[in-house]
Amino acid sequence: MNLENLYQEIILDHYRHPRSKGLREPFDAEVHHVNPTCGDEISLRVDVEDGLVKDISYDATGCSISQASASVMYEQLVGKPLDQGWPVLDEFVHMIEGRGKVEPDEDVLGDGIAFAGVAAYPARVKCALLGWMAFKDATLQALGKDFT
Amino acid sequence: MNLENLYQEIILDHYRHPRSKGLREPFDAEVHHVNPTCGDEISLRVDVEDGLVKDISYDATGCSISQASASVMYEQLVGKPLDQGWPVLDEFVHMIEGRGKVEPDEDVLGDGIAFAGVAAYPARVKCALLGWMAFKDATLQALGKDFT
Amino acid sequence: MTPLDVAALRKDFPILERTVRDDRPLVYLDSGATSQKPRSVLDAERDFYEHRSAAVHRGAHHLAEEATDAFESARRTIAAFIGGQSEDIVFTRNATEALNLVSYAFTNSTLEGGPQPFVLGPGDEILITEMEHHANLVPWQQVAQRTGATLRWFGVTDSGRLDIDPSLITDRTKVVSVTHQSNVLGTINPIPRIAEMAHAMGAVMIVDACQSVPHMPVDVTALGADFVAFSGHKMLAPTGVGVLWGRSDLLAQMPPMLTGGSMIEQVFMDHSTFAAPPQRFEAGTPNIAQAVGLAAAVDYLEAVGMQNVHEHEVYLTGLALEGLGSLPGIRIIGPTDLTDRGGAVSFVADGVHSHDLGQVLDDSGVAVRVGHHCAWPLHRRFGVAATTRASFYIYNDEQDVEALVAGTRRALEFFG
Amino acid sequence: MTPLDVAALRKDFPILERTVRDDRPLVYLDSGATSQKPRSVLDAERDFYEHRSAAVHRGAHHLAEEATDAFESARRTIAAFIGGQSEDIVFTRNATEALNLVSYAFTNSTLEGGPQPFVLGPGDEILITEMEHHANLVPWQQVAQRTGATLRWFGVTDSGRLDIDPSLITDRTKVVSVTHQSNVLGTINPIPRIAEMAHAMGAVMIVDACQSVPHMPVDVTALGADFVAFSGHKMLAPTGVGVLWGRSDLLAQMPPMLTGGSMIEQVFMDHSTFAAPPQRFEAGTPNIAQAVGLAAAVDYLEAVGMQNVHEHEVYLTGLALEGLGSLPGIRIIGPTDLTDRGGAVSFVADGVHSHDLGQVLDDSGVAVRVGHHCAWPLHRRFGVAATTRASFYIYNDEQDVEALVAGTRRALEFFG
Ligand SMILES: Cc1ncc(COP(=O)(O)O)c(C=O)c1O
Ligand SMILES: Cc1ncc(COP(=O)(O)O)c(C=O)c1O
Repeated sequence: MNLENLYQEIILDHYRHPRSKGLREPFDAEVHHVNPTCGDEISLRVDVEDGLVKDISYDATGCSISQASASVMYEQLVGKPLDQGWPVLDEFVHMIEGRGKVEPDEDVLGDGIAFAGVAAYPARVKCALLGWMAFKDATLQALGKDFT
Repeated sequence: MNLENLYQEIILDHYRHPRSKGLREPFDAEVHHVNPTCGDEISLRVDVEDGLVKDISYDATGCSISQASASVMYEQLVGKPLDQGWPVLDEFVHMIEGRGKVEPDEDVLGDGIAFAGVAAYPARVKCALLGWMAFKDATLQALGKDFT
Repeated sequence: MTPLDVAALRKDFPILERTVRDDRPLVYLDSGATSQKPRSVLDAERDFYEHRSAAVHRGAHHLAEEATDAFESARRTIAAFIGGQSEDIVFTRNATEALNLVSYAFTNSTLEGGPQPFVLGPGDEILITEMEHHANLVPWQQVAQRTGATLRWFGVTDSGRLDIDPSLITDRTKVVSVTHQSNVLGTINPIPRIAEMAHAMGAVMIVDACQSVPHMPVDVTALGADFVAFSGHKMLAPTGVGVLWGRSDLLAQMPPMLTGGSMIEQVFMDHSTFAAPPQRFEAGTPNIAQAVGLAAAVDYLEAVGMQNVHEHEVYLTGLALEGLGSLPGIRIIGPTDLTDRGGAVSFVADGVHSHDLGQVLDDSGVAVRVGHHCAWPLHRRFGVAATTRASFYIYNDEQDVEALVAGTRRALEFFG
Repeated sequence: MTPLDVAALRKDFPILERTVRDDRPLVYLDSGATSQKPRSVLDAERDFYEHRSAAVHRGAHHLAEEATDAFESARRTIAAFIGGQSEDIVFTRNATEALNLVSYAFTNSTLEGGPQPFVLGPGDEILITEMEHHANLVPWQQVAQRTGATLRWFGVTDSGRLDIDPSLITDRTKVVSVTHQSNVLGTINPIPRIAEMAHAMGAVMIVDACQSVPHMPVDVTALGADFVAFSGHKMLAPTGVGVLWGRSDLLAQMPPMLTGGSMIEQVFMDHSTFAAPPQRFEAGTPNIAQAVGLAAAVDYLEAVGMQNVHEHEVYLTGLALEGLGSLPGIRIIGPTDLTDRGGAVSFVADGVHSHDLGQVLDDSGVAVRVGHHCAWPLHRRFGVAATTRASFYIYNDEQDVEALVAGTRRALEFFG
């Protein structure tokens, strides 16, 4: 494992050019998540209609991994029906928490696969998941359910 | 150091036949002391007049060392002027807390010297001192002073 | 007669090679106070310091990752040992702190008006027993004093069994806290039954498992407990580590006792929010190496087998009750049968104070404990100021019991 | 330039022989979080377990005597190290617990209407600073919330110095609690001066000495403090032990935080009385082996010489400030001069988040800490979410500083 493996070009690109960053209207739910170890923060809104993720808008400060991961998430989930989105999220979490022992499914993850290297660095797991967990929380709220 | 050294005949004798045990009147101050590790207790009264220890009466439950030590104390201190009593007490404490490294003064201690062996057993120090500390406390109270 | 190969186990404990007093072999019968440590536990702690010592959770470097892994894997090992989830394991200094952590949840919640399961007030009752260790008694006196709740207790029968008076558990009862095994009497209490009664009334059930987790198989779910506390040093582990296990939903609501770093979510100058359990209850740099040592102790005990540990101790207890019982003037404080009974044997001798008895035993190389064993009210119940207690563990054998009996005989003769 | 023979000292620390990541030598610059342990400390702990492990204070047998001796002699060693009396030394798990112990004295005394020096109420003020570690901030938020007192604080100047506003210390000020050395900025605060102001108003003066006792000569009397807290693991000692030193007359009046065994005088079912300090504050079986390890660490540090430790760190700090300062886009958070400054160097880099910077350093074998270092409000004060912190100790040398500077340059290039 070396630095280039962790910081793939895709990640650096999303970090430097986060896609569609900024909070937008309309939205059904807004959440604010924090990584207590490093203070990274994200505010995130979702606009869900008839099981479709119409928009995810976010404003975040943090490291390259957390910023890029939110941006990739945006690309992977917006415009998808939720029942296609959840499996992507599950697979992403599974890969990130897999300590490098999980073979990730590129078909499901798309650009998300670029974060495979993070799994080898437990201290960065929360960075990679910050945006995704915020999305999960906000969407469940939008659907009137509890985040667990 | 062996058992016979610790439990000298004098100690066993005082333990089996404590001198003048029982609480008596008149008295100037009464105290109750406890050894929190083993629950040994002593109630002790002093009758002091013009700097003279007229009586020490006590009621105690506890091990041979604590019982015998109270009884020996009674013999060593009753009837003495306080300015002769304090040095005996000081010497006794000095010996008991001396971890076996102090050469005790038999002239000052009298039968108290029998407790020299206790100094080698730190866990018994409080037993040997229980009665003497109660005496000190009660006498200082009788004189209107604080016990420290 | 015993399922253990004690001679083999003894080789793992370096301290058993030493002699005491005038070159007498050490007969260690004070494991109820603290246990000795096998080499594998000492090695695990040292290995941690020599290879992966760093601050946990907060560091992003390689060493910090490995330290965090070691610490969190210790948590998983300990959770599995008692049938719990690792998120429900809180590391404390000792069982005393674990019990205080729960008791402060009641005081602090009452002060702050919530959360509900921890709020007490006048009219509410806290139920304990007369056989509690001070660690499961004094904290509840403090809670009662600070919240206005009333402290009640089950008594103890002459034979040393818990006198369970069901009428003491009512809808006023909000907390029931009972020792699983008495550190003085050896009595094992019927926790599942008491827990059922407590839960039927909506009370929180707390178990002081200080003397059970080290000595027999314990499953927190089977116990029916809401909280379980125990100490590492009594189960082959280092000093300086204890455990509070709690039911997830209660832990989730429970306020912290200690506050500071690593237990927070966000901190501002004038207010803070707190992390989820177990972090919420582990303020500051934890006792990392000690937790690692405790996990090694658990591994060791699991290899021995907890049922074997229990049977071994019951076997030695039988021998001790028999041997001591054959001496004149010895009175056992606690059950004299082996049903629901662990390996603590406390006794008094006619005419010989326990401090003197212990001294003669010590002179024979036998280490026992004398005094009230932090259970003063229980001693008062039996009308004695102090007892002599022998307590057994996996490294004790028949000869140790013989030494105990012989030393006690010597004391009776010496003071007779 | 440094008074220490670092090469010789390094041989005492087994962990420094290991490599990290792809076989890179370990450059450990995270001693501000926790220090590494020399062999003599590990040996002292192990020797305790292998030769004199027993419960302290309560046992009457030979082993218990030796264990008690080891524990109490550790207390004396530590007391002498900071110029205190051994009766005034309380062993805790860590500095966080030590600070909570004092803060609970205020909450509990207020609840119980005494003793006076610890009673707070609306109108009373607690004064801290904006550079406090969460351990010396969150507990005071809790006290304020529970007693109705108001929390106030000194700010921090742009150069990272304490902004002492004398008008904040008034006759309403009942508690002043300040860090001796900032774990982020490296700033050493003028405690004697603040203590004098506090005492002039009758306030209790508490010092968080977590980052000073390990790194420079500290004398509690010269500080003018009433309470001083620090952690063993930051000063070469095991995890799981901290210290609270308190002024005798205050300790004598102070109520306990934790209750249970060994801290009592007498116990009845419905009430108890408590022992004198320090026992009153050490409920349950203490962290005995860890205290013994801490004493060995103190012996080691005294042999090195605390003034030498300080000068060595100032020397390395100078090199680091110079080296990092020579890189483009690096901003030091904290004083850039060496006056009243210890060896913690925190910085931010333009365009590189500290988590990423730390990752590159880690990849180079350099272990630093990234984040808010449990001083979140302080980071907000400087308008940053996180910093990268290098912190030095006796085993660090010039090459370590060079590795830090080279690694930082690599990060700037990587993300540039
Ligand atoms: C200034 C300061 N105070 C308090 C603490 C807390 O110490 P501990 O985590 O050992 O309780 C630390 C270290 O983290 C510190 O640097
Ligand atoms: C039944 C029981 N509860 C609680 C404790 C307290 O344990 P510790 O001193 O490790 O906190 C003990 C041991 O002393 C015990 O035997």
